[in-house]
This record gives sequence, C-alpha cells and structure tokens, in this order.
Amino acid sequence: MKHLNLVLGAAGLAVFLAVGEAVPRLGLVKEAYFPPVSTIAGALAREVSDPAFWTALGDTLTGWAVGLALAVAGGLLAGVLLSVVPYLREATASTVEFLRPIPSVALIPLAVLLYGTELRSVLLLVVYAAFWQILIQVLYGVQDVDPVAEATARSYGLGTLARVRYVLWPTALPYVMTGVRLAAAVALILSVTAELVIGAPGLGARIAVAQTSQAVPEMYALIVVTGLLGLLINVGARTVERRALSWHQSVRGEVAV
Amino acid sequence: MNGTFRVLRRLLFVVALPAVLLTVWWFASAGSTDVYWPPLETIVAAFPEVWDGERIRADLLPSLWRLLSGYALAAVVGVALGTLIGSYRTVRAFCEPVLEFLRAVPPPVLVPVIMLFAGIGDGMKIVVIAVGCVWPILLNTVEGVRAVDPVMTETARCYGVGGAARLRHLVLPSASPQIFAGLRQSLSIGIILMVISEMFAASNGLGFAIVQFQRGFAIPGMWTGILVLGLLGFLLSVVFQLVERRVLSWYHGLRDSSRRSP
Amino acid sequence: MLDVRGLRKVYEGSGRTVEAVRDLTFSVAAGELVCLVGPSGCGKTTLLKCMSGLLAPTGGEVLLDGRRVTGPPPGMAFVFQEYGRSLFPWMRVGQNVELPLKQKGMAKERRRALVADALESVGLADAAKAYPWQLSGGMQQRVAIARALAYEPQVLLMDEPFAAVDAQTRADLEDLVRRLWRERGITVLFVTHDIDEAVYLGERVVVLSASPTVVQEELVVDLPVERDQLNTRVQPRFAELRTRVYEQIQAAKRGSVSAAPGAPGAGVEKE
Amino acid sequence: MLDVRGLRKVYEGSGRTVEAVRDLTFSVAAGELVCLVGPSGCGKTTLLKCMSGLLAPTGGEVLLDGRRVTGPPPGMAFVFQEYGRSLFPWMRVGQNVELPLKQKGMAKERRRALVADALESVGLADAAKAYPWQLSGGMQQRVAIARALAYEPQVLLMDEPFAAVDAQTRADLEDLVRRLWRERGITVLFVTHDIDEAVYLGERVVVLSASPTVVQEELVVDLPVERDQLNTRVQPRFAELRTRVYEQIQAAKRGSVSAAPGAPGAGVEKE
Amino acid sequence: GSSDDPSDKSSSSGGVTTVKVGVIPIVDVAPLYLGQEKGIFGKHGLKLEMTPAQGGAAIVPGVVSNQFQFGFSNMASLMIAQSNGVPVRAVVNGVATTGEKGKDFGGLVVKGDSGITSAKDLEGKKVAVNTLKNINDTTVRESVREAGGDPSKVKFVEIAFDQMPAALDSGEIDGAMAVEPALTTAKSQGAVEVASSYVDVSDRLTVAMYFTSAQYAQQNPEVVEKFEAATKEALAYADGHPDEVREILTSYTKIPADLLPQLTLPKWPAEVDRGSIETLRDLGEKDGLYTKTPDLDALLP
Ligand SMILES: Nc1ncnc2c1ncn2[C@@H]1O[C@H](COP(=O)(O)OP(=O)(O)OP(=O)(O)O)[C@@H](O)[C@H]1O
Ligand SMILES: Nc1ncnc2c1ncn2[C@@H]1O[C@H](COP(=O)(O)OP(=O)(O)OP(=O)(O)O)[C@@H](O)[C@H]1O
Ligand SMILES: [Mg+2]
Ligand SMILES: [Mg+2]
Repeated sequence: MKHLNLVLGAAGLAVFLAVGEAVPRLGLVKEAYFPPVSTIAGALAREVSDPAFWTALGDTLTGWAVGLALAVAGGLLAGVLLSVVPYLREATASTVEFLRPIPSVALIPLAVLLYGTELRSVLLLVVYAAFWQILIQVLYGVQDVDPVAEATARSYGLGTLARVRYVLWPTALPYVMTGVRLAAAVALILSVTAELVIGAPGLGARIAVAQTSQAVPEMYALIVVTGLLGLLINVGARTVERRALSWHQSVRGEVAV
Repeated sequence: MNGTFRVLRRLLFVVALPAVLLTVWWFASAGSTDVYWPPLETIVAAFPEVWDGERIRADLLPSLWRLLSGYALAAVVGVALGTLIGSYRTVRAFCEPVLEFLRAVPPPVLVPVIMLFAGIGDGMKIVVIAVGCVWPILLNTVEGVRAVDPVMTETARCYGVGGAARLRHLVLPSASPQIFAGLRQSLSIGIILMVISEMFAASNGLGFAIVQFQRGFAIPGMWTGILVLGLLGFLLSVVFQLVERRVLSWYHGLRDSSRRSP
Repeated sequence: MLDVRGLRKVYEGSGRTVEAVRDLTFSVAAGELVCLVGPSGCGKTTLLKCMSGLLAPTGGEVLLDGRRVTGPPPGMAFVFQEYGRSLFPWMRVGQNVELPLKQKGMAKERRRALVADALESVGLADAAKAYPWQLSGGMQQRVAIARALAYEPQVLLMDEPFAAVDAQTRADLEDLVRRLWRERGITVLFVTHDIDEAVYLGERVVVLSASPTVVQEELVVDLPVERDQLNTRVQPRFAELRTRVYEQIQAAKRGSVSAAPGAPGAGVEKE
Repeated sequence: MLDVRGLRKVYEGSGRTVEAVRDLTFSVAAGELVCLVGPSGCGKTTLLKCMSGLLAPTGGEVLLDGRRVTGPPPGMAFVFQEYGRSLFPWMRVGQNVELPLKQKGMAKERRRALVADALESVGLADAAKAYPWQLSGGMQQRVAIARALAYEPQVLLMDEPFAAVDAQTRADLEDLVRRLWRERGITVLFVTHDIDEAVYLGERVVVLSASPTVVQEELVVDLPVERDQLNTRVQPRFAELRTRVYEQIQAAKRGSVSAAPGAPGAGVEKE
Repeated sequence: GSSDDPSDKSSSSGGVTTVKVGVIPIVDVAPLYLGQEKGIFGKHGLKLEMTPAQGGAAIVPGVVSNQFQFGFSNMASLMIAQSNGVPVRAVVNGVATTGEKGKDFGGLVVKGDSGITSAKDLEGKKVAVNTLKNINDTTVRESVREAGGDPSKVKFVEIAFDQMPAALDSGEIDGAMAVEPALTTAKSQGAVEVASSYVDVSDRLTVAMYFTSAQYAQQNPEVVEKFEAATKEALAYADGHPDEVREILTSYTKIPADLLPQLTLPKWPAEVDRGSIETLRDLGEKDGLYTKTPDLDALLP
C-alpha cells in the first residue's frame, strides 16, 4: 500500500509536470515568460552545480528550521496556557485577533530597523507568521476534548498538568499536526519572502537577483526548489503523523478498510 | 449573574488588554524622534486625516471586496477539494505531492505567474488571495473528513444515507469543527494576502495605501494603515465568531453542556 | 433468507491479531425472530456487522435471499451497540430519526407521521426537539431504536438495544418488538446478554461459543406466539429454556480461558 | 458520609430547559452499598455527576464528610455510563488503567501489580496491550471497571456498569463488587436498571421518581450479608423486595406522563 | 548571518574599515562591485559588504538604523525621505542618464503594433511604472508634457520591472517605463521605445545616489569622506571600462549571456548635477510627491 501511494504521488507529479511542459509549448503563454518544464530543469541543473546555491539553500533552511521551532514551541505553549486558563483566553482574544492579520510584509521595515539583514530579521518575520497558525489550531484542538474523557480524568484526580498531558494533548494532536504542516509551509514562505525583500542571504535573495536580471528560467528553477522543499517537509510531517496518531481514526481508518 | 452584568464583563475582557497595551505604547513612544517609531499621539492624530471618507471609499472598500471574494472562493474550493481528497485515499495519494509543492511556493513569487494567466486587474488579486487562503481550509477539511467517527459512518451506510446526503448530513457536519478552524486561520491569511496582492499592479486598496505610505516615508500614515488592518481583522473575526457560534451551536452546546459552569 | 456460511473474521492491525469469529454457519428464515447470545467479546457485534455488509468477512460468506451481501442492503435497519455514537450530534432527535426516511425519498407528511409515531412508541414524544447529547443514556438508546423502527425495515438487526433502559421500559420495548415482528412480518436478529430476554423474545436462540467463535447451540423456543411479560415468564417451559441457555453460555465460557473472570470465589457454581 | 441535601439541577441551553432533578435529599453512610434505581432519564447520571463534583448543582448541596463537594474529591472513582467515551483511545488498555495510579504517584511495580490484578479480575488479562477501540463493547466496559478497581477508591460511584456484559460475567462482577465492598469497607453507590441486581447487590435501594426527580422510596435490603447468586435469589424475601422495588418504579413512571411508552397494548398490567 | 555581533556595525581592523552597503542587484551599482574588485576601495582603507535588497523599503530603514552604513537610492526617494524628516544624507553620485534619446538605460516603451508613436498618445492609456509617486511616473509625465499631451490623463499602475515585458506583451498595459535589463528584454519581444523619459527631464539627470544617515555622517566623517572619494574613483573607472562592467555583472546578477552585450549602460559621472536634481524636485513638487519642499542643501553633499 505504501508503494501504491508512492506510485500514485509520482503519477500526480508527472501529470503536473506534463501540464507545465504543454502549456507554454502549445503557445498558451509565451515561453519567454513561462518556460516549459524542460527549460526549467536545465536551469535547475545549472543552479545545483553552483556551490553558492547550496550555501543559499542552507541559509534558507536554517532560517526556516529555527523559525519554525520557535513558532511551534511558542504556539503550543501559548495555546495550552490560554486554554487551561479561561480568563487568560478571554482577556487576550481581542488582542490576538487584532495582531493576527497584520502581515509580516508590513513589518519588514521594522524588522530591518531592528536587525538589519541578519538571520534574526528573517526569524522575526517567520516566527510572527507561523506562530498564529499553531496557536489557532491548538485552541480549536483543545476545544475538541470529549467531555466524557475530560470528566473521567477529573474524577480520577488528574491535575491540570496531567490533564494537559494525557487528555488535552492527545485530543488536540490531530489539529496540532495540521497546524505544524501549515506553519512549516508558512515558515518556508516567509523565510524566502523575507530574503527576497530584505536581501538576507538565501534562496529568496537568489530569486530576487534572478527576477531583476530577467533570468526567467533561473527564477522558475528556484521557485521549483522551494516547492520541492515543501514537498519534502510534508513527507516528513506525514511520517511523524503516522506514528504519533496511529490510534486516531484518520490513520487507523486507512489501515482497516 | 444578570444579563447586563455579563455583557459588561465581556466588554471589559475585550478592551482591558488592548487598553493596557495602548497605554504602554503611548508612554513608551511619547517624545520619540525616530521617524520609524513615531509617538502614538502622532499616529492617532494622523488617523482621521488619513482615513477620511474618500480614502475609505477609494481604498478600503475595493480591498474588502477583493478580500471577501477571494476568501469565499477559497472556502468553496478548499471544502470541496478537501472533502474529495479526504474521502478517497487514492485521490489523496495522487494529489498530495502536487498540492504540497504548490503550497510551499511563496505568494510574492507566485504573483507574477498568476499575472500571466489572470492579468493585472481585480481578478489577479482575488486569485492570489484565494490561492493563499485555500491551504488551511483544505488541510483542515481533509483531516476533518478523515476523522469521521466510524460508528456514524456505519450508521449512515446502513440506513442508505449515501452520495450527496452523506456529505451534507454526515461528512461535512462531522468535519465542521475542524473546517472552521481552517476558515478561521484563512481569514487573517486573507488579509495578509490582500496586502501582498495589492503590492503588485495595484492603483488602490488598503495594502496599496500602506505600501505607498511606507515608500513615501509617511510613517505615521503607514502605522495608521497597520492599525486599520488590525481593526479589520478584529471586526471580521467577531463576525466570524458569530457565524461559527450559530453553525456549530450543536458542537459548542455539546462541549459546554457537560462542563461545569464556573 | 439470511444465510451465514463458514463465516470467519480476523482483525489485524496495530500489532494485535484477533480471530474474532472462526467458523459460523447458521441461517435465519424470512420473518423469523432469532436471538443471539454469547459471552462478552465472542463476536456478536462482528457477526452482525458482517451480516449487514458493513464489515468484509475474512472467509466464508453471508447470503441474503441467495445473493451475497457486499454492502448494506436496502430495507435493513441496524441498532448499534454504541448507540450514543451512532446518533449525529448536529441533528436534533427528530431529524436523526427522519434522515433515513428522507433518504428513502418519502413525502414530508408521511415522514413526520412516522417520526412522531416511532418516538411516541419509545416514550420520547417530547424529546424530538432536543439534541441527542441533551438526553440520558437510555433516552439516546431509545432514539436509536426509534430510528430503526421508523425506517420500516424488512430486516432488523439489533445489537443489545435495551442495555441502557430501565426494567419497565425494557419490558415495554420487548413487547413492542414482538408486536412489530408479528404485525409486519419482519425478520429480526436480536443480540442480547439477558437470557430471560432472549427466551422471552426469540422464536429461536442461537448460543455462540467464546472467541474464536462457533455456534455452540441452537435452541428453538417452543413457547406460544402470544407472550406476555407476566404469564410467559412464569411458565415452567420458560424456566427450562432459560436454564438450558444459561448452561450453554457457561459451557461456552468454560471452553475459553481468557474470558473467565479469575477472581477466586467469584465464580458461580451451578450444577 | 455522603449527604445530598435539596439537590436541584436544571439544564439550560439550546432552547431547551430541563429540570432534571427537582429536590433530592438522602445520605449514604460510610461503608454502605446503596443501589439507585429509577426510570430512564430520571436523573441518575445527573445525580452521580453532582455527587462527584463534576457538575455544579443548580440548587442544594452535596456534602462529603461534612465538607461541601465542589470538585472531584480524591479517593473517589467513577465508572461512567458512557464507558466507551470514557476510555482514552490514544492509550492501550493497560495504560488506561494505570494512568490514575501514576497520578497518585504510586511506585511502578505496585502499579503494574494493581493493573494486572484489576484486569485479571474482570477477565481481561490478555487485553492489556490492545487499544480500547479494538475491544468489544462489553470488554470496554470491563476496562472502565478495572480502572476504577485498580484505583482503590474509598468511594465508588458506578453508573450502570454492567449494562454491556453477558449474564455470566455480570454475575461474576456483582460478586466481585460485593466482595471488594466487604473486604475493603468502601462506600459504593451503584446505579442500575436491573431490579434483581439492585436487590442482590445493595444494602439499601433508593428508588427515584421520574423526572423532575425526587426520592420515591428508600428500601433497606434486609438480606444476609453473605449472598450468593444461587441461594439469595431464590429466597422469598428477595422476591418480596424485588416486587416492592418493581412496584415503586412503576409508580414512579406512572407519575410522569412523558416517559410512559405510548404504544397501546405495550404496557404491562401488573396488579 | 553575515555578522555575528549586531553592535559591530562597521568594524575596522588593520586600518581597513568594513562598511555594509545596501544595494539593489542591478546594473546601476556595478561601479561598487568593480571598484571593490579593482582594489579601489581597499586603497582608501574600505572594505564593502554588499547587501542586495529589493528596494528602498528595506534599504532606507537599514541605513537609518545603522544596519547598513551606506545605501543606494533614486533621487526622488531621497528627496521624499528628506522632506518627511528621515535623516538621510546623500554622499556621492550613483548613476546618471546617458543623455542620448533612444539610447538611455531607461525608457518608455509601448507594444510594437499598438499604433502609439509618441508619449502624447498615452493619454487615456495605462502605463506601468515600478513605483507610483516616484521618479519614474514623474519623468514619464514630463515626457508626455513635452510631447504635447496632458499627463493627468495617463493612468499609472505599479508593476515590477521584471514583469513589465510580459504585461506589455499580453496587452494588460499600454506602456511601461522600463530600465535595463527589462528594457532590452521588452524590446527584444517587439516593444518600441517612444521616449527616453530621464533624458526628457534633463540630459544630465542624476537618477540615483549613494547615501548615509545624518547620524553616521556626523559621527564618522572620515569614513564618509573615504567612501565618497573611493566611489568617485570607481565611478570614473566604470565609466571608462564598459567591457569590465559587463564582465562584473555576471558576478552579482543573473542577466542571461545573450542579453548582456545588448544592454545600454548608464553614465557614471563622478559629480552630481545639481541643476538636474532641482528640475526633478520641481517636477516632483508639481506631482505632489512631497509634503514639503525638500531641502537640497541639507540633502546633497
Ligand atoms: N476494530 C477491531 N479491531 C481489532 N479487534 C476487534 C475490533 N473489533 C472487535 N475486535 C475483537 O473482536 C472480538 C469480538 O468483538 P465483538 O465486538 O464482535 O464482540 P461482542 O460479541 O459484540 O462482545 P460484547 O457482547 O462485549 O459486545 C473481541 O475480542 C474484540 O477484541
Ligand atoms: N447535557 C445535558 N443537557 C441538557 N439536558 C440534559 C443533559 N444531560 C441530561 N439531560 C437531561 O436530564 C435528564 C436526566 O438525565 P440523566 O442522564 O441524569 O438520566 P439517567 O437517570 O441517567 O437516565 P438513564 O438511565 O437513561 O441513563 C434527562 O431528561 C435528560 O434529557
Ligand atoms: Mg458487541
Ligand atoms: Mg444515565
């Protein structure tokens, strides 16, 4: 079955690539602006053979990983805290809703002001954007606790911490997993965007150079790289999920029937 | 606890923290000479001047229209696609790699590609917003649909509840708490993408205005724009919560009923 | 009508493989009312799910009117043991009962009448507007029963449907099932762990062995078709039959080590 | 020990207001075994939840050793009617049983022993490694019971704990509860809808009226403390007591219109 | 991260001062890269650390907060910043127009078959500029005016340079004010140039300059002086060695090799042309770019 999934996934990608090749070849858009997949692949090969590319990739991944880790840790902590202390949640709700839609891109001048083009500048934007994804998922996940399970835990004298660990956390886990997958992509997007706009070293900065240089295939090649990163990240997330949620209907349902 | 008291208490909770934060900001920024961190007083003073009726009509309303259209588009596509993907393992295996690929592409670099296909008008902006908003909805729908209680699934099968009725009466309601989590996420992402999309090929809009202030070094103006974004987000989330409370009344009732009243 | 032939079901997954049903063969004639009894965990629910086509058997087959069952056939209603989870929490009680009828494409008026009737007959006429989670356990179970009754099935599968209701209501519901069975000529397969109930209700009692399950004994209940709570239960033949079933269940349990409560002195020595 | 004084509980919400319990006053002495019976939906579960501090009463109060109960007191175990949902699906059976013990800060070895013991005594020794959703209904219920037993509570509240197990297992479990009660001197409050069970188990039977609920009758079960399934149930006094309880429940149900099954001819005419 | 210690904004060791310069990775800043490579900056005791950014949004705050010591910005942006009280000081010339119509590094292009032949024909049409209310729309307005048209009838939209060729090609816009390499790309796709807007303002127009913050200029006058002197030398060198400029471009841009020889390079005079800046200021004033008139004496060196 695992193999079947792999084959199907590869087939999906193949169809996608074929469309990407066909659209410019059929003249639906000009090749100069939307090069066919084969041209992009050529550019990608050139990129990959450039050591500077790998440094840039490393920079982007560092920003992504550190930012994501901070956002996940912060989001989980805040989410659990807010749901365990109801007053806190009520008191912060309006502020959270106010802050959430403020786009990271609007914060770019402030980030530069504070940290220049260093990694920390990227981190600020990444954490700011990804944090909310986790927080909201945790809040909704915690709300999903089965009242009977909750009553059971309380009646057996499980304290707050124990209830968080044994009841709240497992219930919220499916939501959190989704949140982590969302946040992982957002973190990647933001680290690339930050590099793109601020010029912090990384893939984004390379994309910016390609854009201003009218190097269209190179630009698409770099975009493809970010997409592939997202793909890999998701494979990782799914693997973790299969292990962590083996008891959950969403996973066991797949095995049974 | 009588009615008015309860309303007052809620109101207190809503305004207390923002009031504290604003006060802190007010005093911390007072007398600041840094152009990028103007005193809050300056920002507040600039507010009515910047956001007069004309600007609201010219910038805020078009933005709202784009936001709501893009969001609605994302909601429809996300739920429909998510239900499909969540219901069939093979479809999921087939689509997931491509979707994950697309999901990881940053909207700012995606915009030029979208411009190739959707032009530079409102259509492009709506598509950009929808493309960004769709992911939380899609992912949450997929997971929600996958998690439908097996006993309920069997009940539906047994009583011949299939096809569209199964979707309407079983799958979607059962997944709705999680779908709403996604919708909630997307709301603020939509606002963010509204700003991003208006950084490209725009000549009006809230995001356009903010970027214009920023580039024109009208920093208090930029700050008022950020405040408007926050307020917009807050208002939309209030509306959203009202809707959610209605649609998910069974869910909240179920959750609350067995909890002790404080 | 319903034929179970060499049915076998093995659960696999999460590192635990259980042979729930080993080899079951029996049949239920059209219009028969059969009770199934057996030790806890012996595979009664599994059997019912296989018969209704909800679960694919590992081996053997289930035939309905000679055709192999692969999915839930129309005209079959199921009352689940997990009654609480089989009600949709987002629908009010009335809507829960009405949904399958809607599915059948029934006219609104007729639906309304059937729903009202079914709820009335389980004593929940005034709970139609409540959500299931606002009801007590027994009330929820009765909603699930009402849903099955309103559906007007040809075949009715009931998995411990009266487990959560009080004695009086239970007696009423037993009579209700027998009455419906006689009036409508439906086929009923009824799982219970109450031996008296099995004998009182059934025309035949099938006793299952402990897991891995086979048919331990099939017993024809030769009580008159007209039964009532007061007189039937005191008939000597009733006592004989219930003793017989009891013995068989005990034999079934003894056959298996795993399911025997191990607390010393807790066992009941009967003959 | 446990005093319920003028307890009242009104459920509000979603446009439905139900006065589940109107005015309940009774008490349970330390080391007593009291059975609660009453019509379905009369408020037994509500009462138990209020007594354990899980639910805040609308009026009146519950006292434990003279102190008002506001949250679940330590040393109290609860077996929920919704046994399936009270087990954590993300934990294996053994872990489910062990969790409260961990919470007590018990040493690992002792925990292991208690868990193994408790599972053994409900006949599930070999299911410790399974997930709850891999078990049958009756097995799940027994896990919930095992969890309560392993907890070694002073006060044990059980809400229809044997509803899903077969007759034989049920008898064994009844004896197990009585044995534990006698050996450990714990206080037990036991909700059941099986009248025979109530009389067989309890030292006292409290009969509740239909909703809105008051105490319909309190009955001291003057059977000898030593009871066994075979002899106790055939004693004339047992028959008297069970008839008395039965009558009271019927009276309770007649008192209320709503809960009476309305199917004509379905009622049982007894005296 | 390029620097480990945030407080160490500019460090000097062994007589060499390292400064960070916020630049846009385009042709305009080639002299800096070239000068660095040729050792011109080293000779003056400077080591440049180039930080490419997408535009003024990142560079100006970076310079103001001393994250960068110097930055590159067009004149209009600098004047807008100055008039809004942002403490910036222009240091040395950045880039200037070639002064030859039709042979400048920036130009107003339209689609080949559009029938538009002069800037006047753009009345009622949609013209793309990279940023609204900045140097490019102001200069385009001047072109329209010079061609006898009414600039207020032109509709401007904001599109990044790199997307202009595609947007022009698809007819989404009627004209675009593009700079190299977008200009050459657009032309190679059939676009025609109808005006050289920078030249229309002044044939010696100073388009962009390097700047620093007032605070930094005050505290480190000698570094600023060194930067000015070295940059002037680098500008002169670049102006005289176009082939080396094309060569150095491959090191920090990705301009495709086939495009490289066709690019029109800008002029890099060492001195700013104050007169042209005053013209630009006055035009900007007319277009409402500033809240109050920029003080050129305070801004320019
Ligand atoms: N989803 C499952 N996965 C694995 N094993 C299962 C699953 N469902 C049931 N089993 C196992 O199959 C056996 C039979 O279960 P089943 O539910 O059919 O019993 P039952 O006769 O209905 O018992 P009860 O009277 O207690 O409800 C049990 O040993 C149980 O552990
Ligand atoms: N969460 C709830 N919200 C609203 N009403 C409720 C809720 N829980 C119970 N009720 C109502 O309270 C009454 C008593 O319910 P309760 O569960 O206590 O009954 P019970 O005696 O345990 O019944 P059973 O024997 O059927 O389990 C019922 O009428 C029920 O509808
Ligand atoms: Mg079962
Ligand atoms: Mg109950």
